[in-house]
Amino acid sequence: MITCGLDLGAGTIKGALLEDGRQLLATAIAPTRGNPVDGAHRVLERMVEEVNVLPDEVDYLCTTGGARYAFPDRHLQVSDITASARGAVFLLPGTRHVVDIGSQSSRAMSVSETGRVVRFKMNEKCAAGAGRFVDRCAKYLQVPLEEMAPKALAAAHPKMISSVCAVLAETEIINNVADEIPLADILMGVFLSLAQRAYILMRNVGIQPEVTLVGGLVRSEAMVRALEQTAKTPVLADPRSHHAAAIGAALLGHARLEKLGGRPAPLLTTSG
Amino acid sequence: MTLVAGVDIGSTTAKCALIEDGRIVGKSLAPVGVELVKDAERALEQALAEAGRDRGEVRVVTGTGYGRFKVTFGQFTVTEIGCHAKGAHFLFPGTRLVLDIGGQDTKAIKVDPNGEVVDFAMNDKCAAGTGRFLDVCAGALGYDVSQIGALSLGARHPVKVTNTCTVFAESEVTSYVARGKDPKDILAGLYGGIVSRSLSLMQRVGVEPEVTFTGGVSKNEGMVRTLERRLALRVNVSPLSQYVGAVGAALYGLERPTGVPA
Amino acid sequence: MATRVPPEEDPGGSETAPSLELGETFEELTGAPSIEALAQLAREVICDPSYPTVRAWTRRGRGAVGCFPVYTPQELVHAMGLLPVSLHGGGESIEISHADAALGSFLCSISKSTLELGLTGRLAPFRAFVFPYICDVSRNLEGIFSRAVPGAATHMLHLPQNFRSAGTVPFLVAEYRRLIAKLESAGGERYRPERLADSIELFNRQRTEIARLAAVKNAEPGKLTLTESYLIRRLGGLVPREVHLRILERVHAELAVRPNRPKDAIRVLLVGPFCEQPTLDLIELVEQVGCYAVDDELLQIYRWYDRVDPNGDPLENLASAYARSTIDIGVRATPTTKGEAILRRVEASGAQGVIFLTAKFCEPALEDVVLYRRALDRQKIPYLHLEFEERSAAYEQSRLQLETFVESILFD
Amino acid sequence: MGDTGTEPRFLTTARDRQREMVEEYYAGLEGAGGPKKPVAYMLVGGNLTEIVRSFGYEVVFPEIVALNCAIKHVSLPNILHAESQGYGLDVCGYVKNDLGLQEMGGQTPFGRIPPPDLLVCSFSGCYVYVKWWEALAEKYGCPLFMLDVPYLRDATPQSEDIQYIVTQLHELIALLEKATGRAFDPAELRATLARSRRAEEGWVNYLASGRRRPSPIEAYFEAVFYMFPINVLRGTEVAADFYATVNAEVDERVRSGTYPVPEEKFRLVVEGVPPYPSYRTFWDFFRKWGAVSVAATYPKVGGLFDRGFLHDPARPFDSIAEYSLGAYVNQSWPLRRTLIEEYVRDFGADAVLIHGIKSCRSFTAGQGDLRDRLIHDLGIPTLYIESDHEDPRYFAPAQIKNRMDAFFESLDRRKGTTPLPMVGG
Ligand SMILES: Nc1ncnc2c1ncn2[C@@H]1O[C@H](COP(=O)(O)OP(=O)(O)O)[C@@H](O)[C@H]1O
Ligand SMILES: Nc1ncnc2c1ncn2[C@@H]1O[C@H](COP(=O)(O)OP(=O)(O)O)[C@@H](O)[C@H]1O
Ligand code: SF4
Ligand code: SF4
Ligand code: SF4
Repeated sequence: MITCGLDLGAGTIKGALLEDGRQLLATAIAPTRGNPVDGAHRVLERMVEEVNVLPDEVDYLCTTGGARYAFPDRHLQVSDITASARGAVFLLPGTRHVVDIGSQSSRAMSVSETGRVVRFKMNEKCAAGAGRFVDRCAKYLQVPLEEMAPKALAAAHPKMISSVCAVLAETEIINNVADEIPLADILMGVFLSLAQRAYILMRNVGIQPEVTLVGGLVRSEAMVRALEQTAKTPVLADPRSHHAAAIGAALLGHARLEKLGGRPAPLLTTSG
Repeated sequence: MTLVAGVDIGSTTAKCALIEDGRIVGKSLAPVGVELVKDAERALEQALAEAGRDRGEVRVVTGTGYGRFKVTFGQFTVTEIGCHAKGAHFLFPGTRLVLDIGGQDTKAIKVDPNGEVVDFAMNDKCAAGTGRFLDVCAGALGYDVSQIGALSLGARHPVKVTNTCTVFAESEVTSYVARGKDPKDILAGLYGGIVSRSLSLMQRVGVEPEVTFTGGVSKNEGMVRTLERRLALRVNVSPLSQYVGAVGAALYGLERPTGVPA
Repeated sequence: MATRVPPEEDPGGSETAPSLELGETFEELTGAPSIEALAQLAREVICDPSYPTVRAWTRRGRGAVGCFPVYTPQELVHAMGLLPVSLHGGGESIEISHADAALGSFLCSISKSTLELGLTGRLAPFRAFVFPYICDVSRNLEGIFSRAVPGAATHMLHLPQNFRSAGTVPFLVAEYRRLIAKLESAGGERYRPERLADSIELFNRQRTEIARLAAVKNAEPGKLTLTESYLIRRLGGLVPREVHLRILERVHAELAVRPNRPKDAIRVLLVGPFCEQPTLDLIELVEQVGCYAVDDELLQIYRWYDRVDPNGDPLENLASAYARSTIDIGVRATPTTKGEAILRRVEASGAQGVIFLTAKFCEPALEDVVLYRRALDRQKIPYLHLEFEERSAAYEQSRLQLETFVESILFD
Repeated sequence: MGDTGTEPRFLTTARDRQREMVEEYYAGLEGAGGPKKPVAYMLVGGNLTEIVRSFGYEVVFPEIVALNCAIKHVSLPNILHAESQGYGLDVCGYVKNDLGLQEMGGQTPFGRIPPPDLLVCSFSGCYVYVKWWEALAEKYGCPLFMLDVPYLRDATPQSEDIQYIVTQLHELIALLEKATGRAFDPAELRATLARSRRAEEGWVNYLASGRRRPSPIEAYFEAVFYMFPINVLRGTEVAADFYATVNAEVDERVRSGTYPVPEEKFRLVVEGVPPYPSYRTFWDFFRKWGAVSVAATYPKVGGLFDRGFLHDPARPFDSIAEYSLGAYVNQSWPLRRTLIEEYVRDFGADAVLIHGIKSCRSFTAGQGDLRDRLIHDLGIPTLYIESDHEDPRYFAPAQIKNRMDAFFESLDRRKGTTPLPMVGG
């Protein structure tokens, strides 16, 4: 049985194909830009091409992410909190606490050994402390995203940023540059400031080992280190955990399919 | 004949105005960069160049704006609140309420008939409802902020932009675009939201005509119309509205005995 | 006071809905052909910030009194020939642009939008306002109202928090007498004990009927949606009680024959919205994502005591009913402990989990949640805490959290 | 942040004495608790320290511990701990500081705060009190006495209100007698109240000197330090003597011409709880402009003694009731408004400064309306600044300074006095 999970996020669309709920066949990612549904179709196409199956050999499709209802040809949709918890435990089975930082969201959740969400806390009204902040900082400082982490890790005296407003932090960063604070210190400050925000959420749900970071920020080793430093606990990250929610959705899809005796329910073609 | 200069180092732009005999004789505007002290210098130099005057002729330089302490060559600093009041009064003597929307904040200032500040209110540190908010949303629509002013004027079914957070609003705008909404209607929705937030600040100091709208955002025609509609009042907007702070600062310099040590 | 800019009903710019007109006998409501039709009408009434029911009542010169939640003795208002009306803020339809300035930013929406209604002249149909001391906000609001709505009488009713003292009931009787004096000066008829006794009987009946509604919702949650039950209850604070009783009787008659269509949903207890009410969208969302609200704190006003003794001195009965009330909501000092209280309620309602639905900035509710959470954690009872406000943009976020909560119970 | 270079001037002997008293107080709490030296927790507003102390209790005021923590910059860890327990951002900082501290064992820089044997909730002015004490009762399982104080809506208290409180006071005494096995001694209470009265009169005299021009006292920043004895040690000889020391020094100041700011330019009435975590910074913003507070409402949270709510040994219970009723935040908004207006008039103030507390609705809800009244109805320049009394994260120095500068700038111009200073940043 092949199940697909599609995570229609605000920044990127992620997809995962799973065989029998056990083996990860493929993952793919594309920027959201505009219409998430188009992006999701592209991600799906890429994955089926990669593993050489026909689109209708995908037995079950489950969406997640902010635009989960927008994708019409789905069997099921689940919340991205539920999904990324499942995905995290699938990738790193010892996980009991998941930190998920995406482009506009940051969440912390405590999870059971099966990946069930026990408790969670998320940012609601303000995107301060989410990935968007990193993107903007990268832009002001003219450092490509991929190069931020290696540079940041060289910091000797990281400079924290007081306003993690994704938009207003610019001024503070400009000031720091003007004050001739080394780039590495500013960069690490960005991640540490983000970690501090995340830490508040983490404490609120209660931190228990092992802690796993998922979402776009796993791509940055500096973020992992910053979280470890702030939360004073080891933080796991798997290179695939950017796709945790997509993987989780595929897993939940598989579980559902099994419950239905292998025969999927009709596609939900409604959106919204 | 005294030549005075006001330098306004804002969050987004550096402005300078030169005043002589009650006339604005030179001005400059440039984005602020990393080195504010240099930006301030440059603002003054450019204004001088425009006016064809010499640095030595300037009697008093007054700094204002959030980076006013970086106008290190100036003699005074005055807060942008005082300067917007003074500048607005200079341009429109009947001004009783100034609404200034700049790159990072919004202020409502009540002024007396002499242009003195009676009361003011400003927002907290959040990009919601500021110029930056419009910059970001304009970007999401695929425009530059200088293009979106006239664009909204024909809106017929304004959408409701529910998010106030700039980041969330940006995706909301993107999703409206994806759903094929008319940019006119999206903009009208954005303006409506900003104006009602500004209105709450204005109520705080009391709305009384004449109202003068200053700061970079006042260059946006759509914002001006929306504000006028909500206030049911004509609103003063000068072509020099982005310079009002700098003009006010220069005027403050005039009121001082010359040669006051910095 | 500073000049005020007139309100704009819909900042989006679309045309504003015309105000609803109702007849003086409210037969539109009592004669609604079905629960669905009634709910639809109730929705219109509630979403209309011009208080259509109050306008209908005052059309012939009768007076109405705005009562802030939750412990205003509306019986007393009723007994003086005035229409007691529950004030629940402005809902989603009004824009806050004046109240912020008077109140400050860190306050619940009900206080802001109620004041906004006052500041923009939309509370003109009321002769008086009663603010019970349920929290610092409602208490302060009275003093602000007295300046904001200078034409009407305002009264701050001190509610005792010491339930053990010999002085409590006599004091509360004296408090009620102060309120009576205020209402008399605001055009209420002279206080007569026998009229109060009648009003108490009437309100007792209303409470009984509402308790029956709650019992249906608990036993057969598929029979009546949370939104329907809420809308019906909410009407009770807006129309004359006699009218509401008639409405409730019809509802019960229909419920007796209405089929129960159970769905795969989890049973939850809704805690926290005892004062400010969530938006209709949010209330709807709770059940839409797969919950049955088998007990809730929405509009507690009807259940702040089971029954008031109609015999004997009615003022004293009213006061002692307050003093011995046992519902543990956030604005009444708890006789036992918060932890025990929540566990008892979970058990009584047969809920599988608890949803804390608290108004943003409502400190009494927020502080309770911590103590409640601890007790639930000990018993491993799942819960979710959601904060809400009027005119909120966080609908999608609320949905996400509610779905996650349901999924965490349903998927294993 | 630039400073003017002038240190705030304190009454030195009095200030030293005040420090000693605080140290002695915390030292006295060491090892307290249990039947030998039982501990009662109480709230500042309308407190019953005289009665409770007379039964041998050590009294802890968590509000005062909280403000001490904030001023010493150690409140944030406590607050964060409370937040990790689920207390939201909007919950009163005092509550979070206290509950966080309690959870972490009660250690403060001034000593360990012992757990309570008895909780006395003087519900005078703030509903958060009720919630706070509920949480403590749940944690410690000790008895909670709720002293319900009706909200003061008329300038003179009503007899029913007094009667209700007096009934409760007798009930409290019965509880204390039972808990301690001691008998209540009315004569001793009268003697204690006489000492309270002496301290209160001294305090009132101190506050009244703000009427002088220039003012020899700082009625907000300085007075806050001298609140400690009037709220915590009332009824002791020490407290009564303290105000004699303070007033002698005030007289000395007048004689020698030493004032809190060297050149008094602006006289302010201040309303609201101070931003304790940034107390000095905040004060600096004022001093830089030659602004001095001549009257303030906050130092009256314990009791509005300057408005006649004094303890009277001849009418012990009635006067305790009146005192509790009259605590500042227990007064209705119309009364609070009047009080501030009268302060402005009686103390010859130029302006009003309102400091709003983001996490305190009791004080803050309505301050905007007050501002509106002062500015628009009465033409009194008024500045509204918002931060927090406990949470340093809410204090945005640059923004606050900007507002202050703009305000004083305009005041200065309207007064037409001296040229604009180069305000350093
Ligand atoms: N190499 C990288 N270094 C640092 N951050 C990165 C990197 N790649 C992606 N990100 C961050 O990840 C975010 C996107 O996260 P993602 O989980 O895909 O978001 P969403 O699910 O909201 O669409 C970006 O905003 C960016 O900040
Ligand atoms: N031509 C224009 N049309 C519309 N808006 C403009 C234009 N130019 C600038 N703005 C707006 O003005 C803002 C900058 O305002 P300004 O008063 O210069 O800010 P500050 O004083 O904070 O630097 C920009 O963020 C932008 O949104
Ligand atoms: S502070 Fe920044 S990120 Fe937060 S709500 Fe405001 S604009 Fe959004
Ligand atoms: S919602 Fe909460 S804070 Fe607001 S008035 Fe009601 S009880 Fe008070
Ligand atoms: S008055 Fe304000 S600061 Fe004091 S306890 Fe109440 S809420 Fe907290």
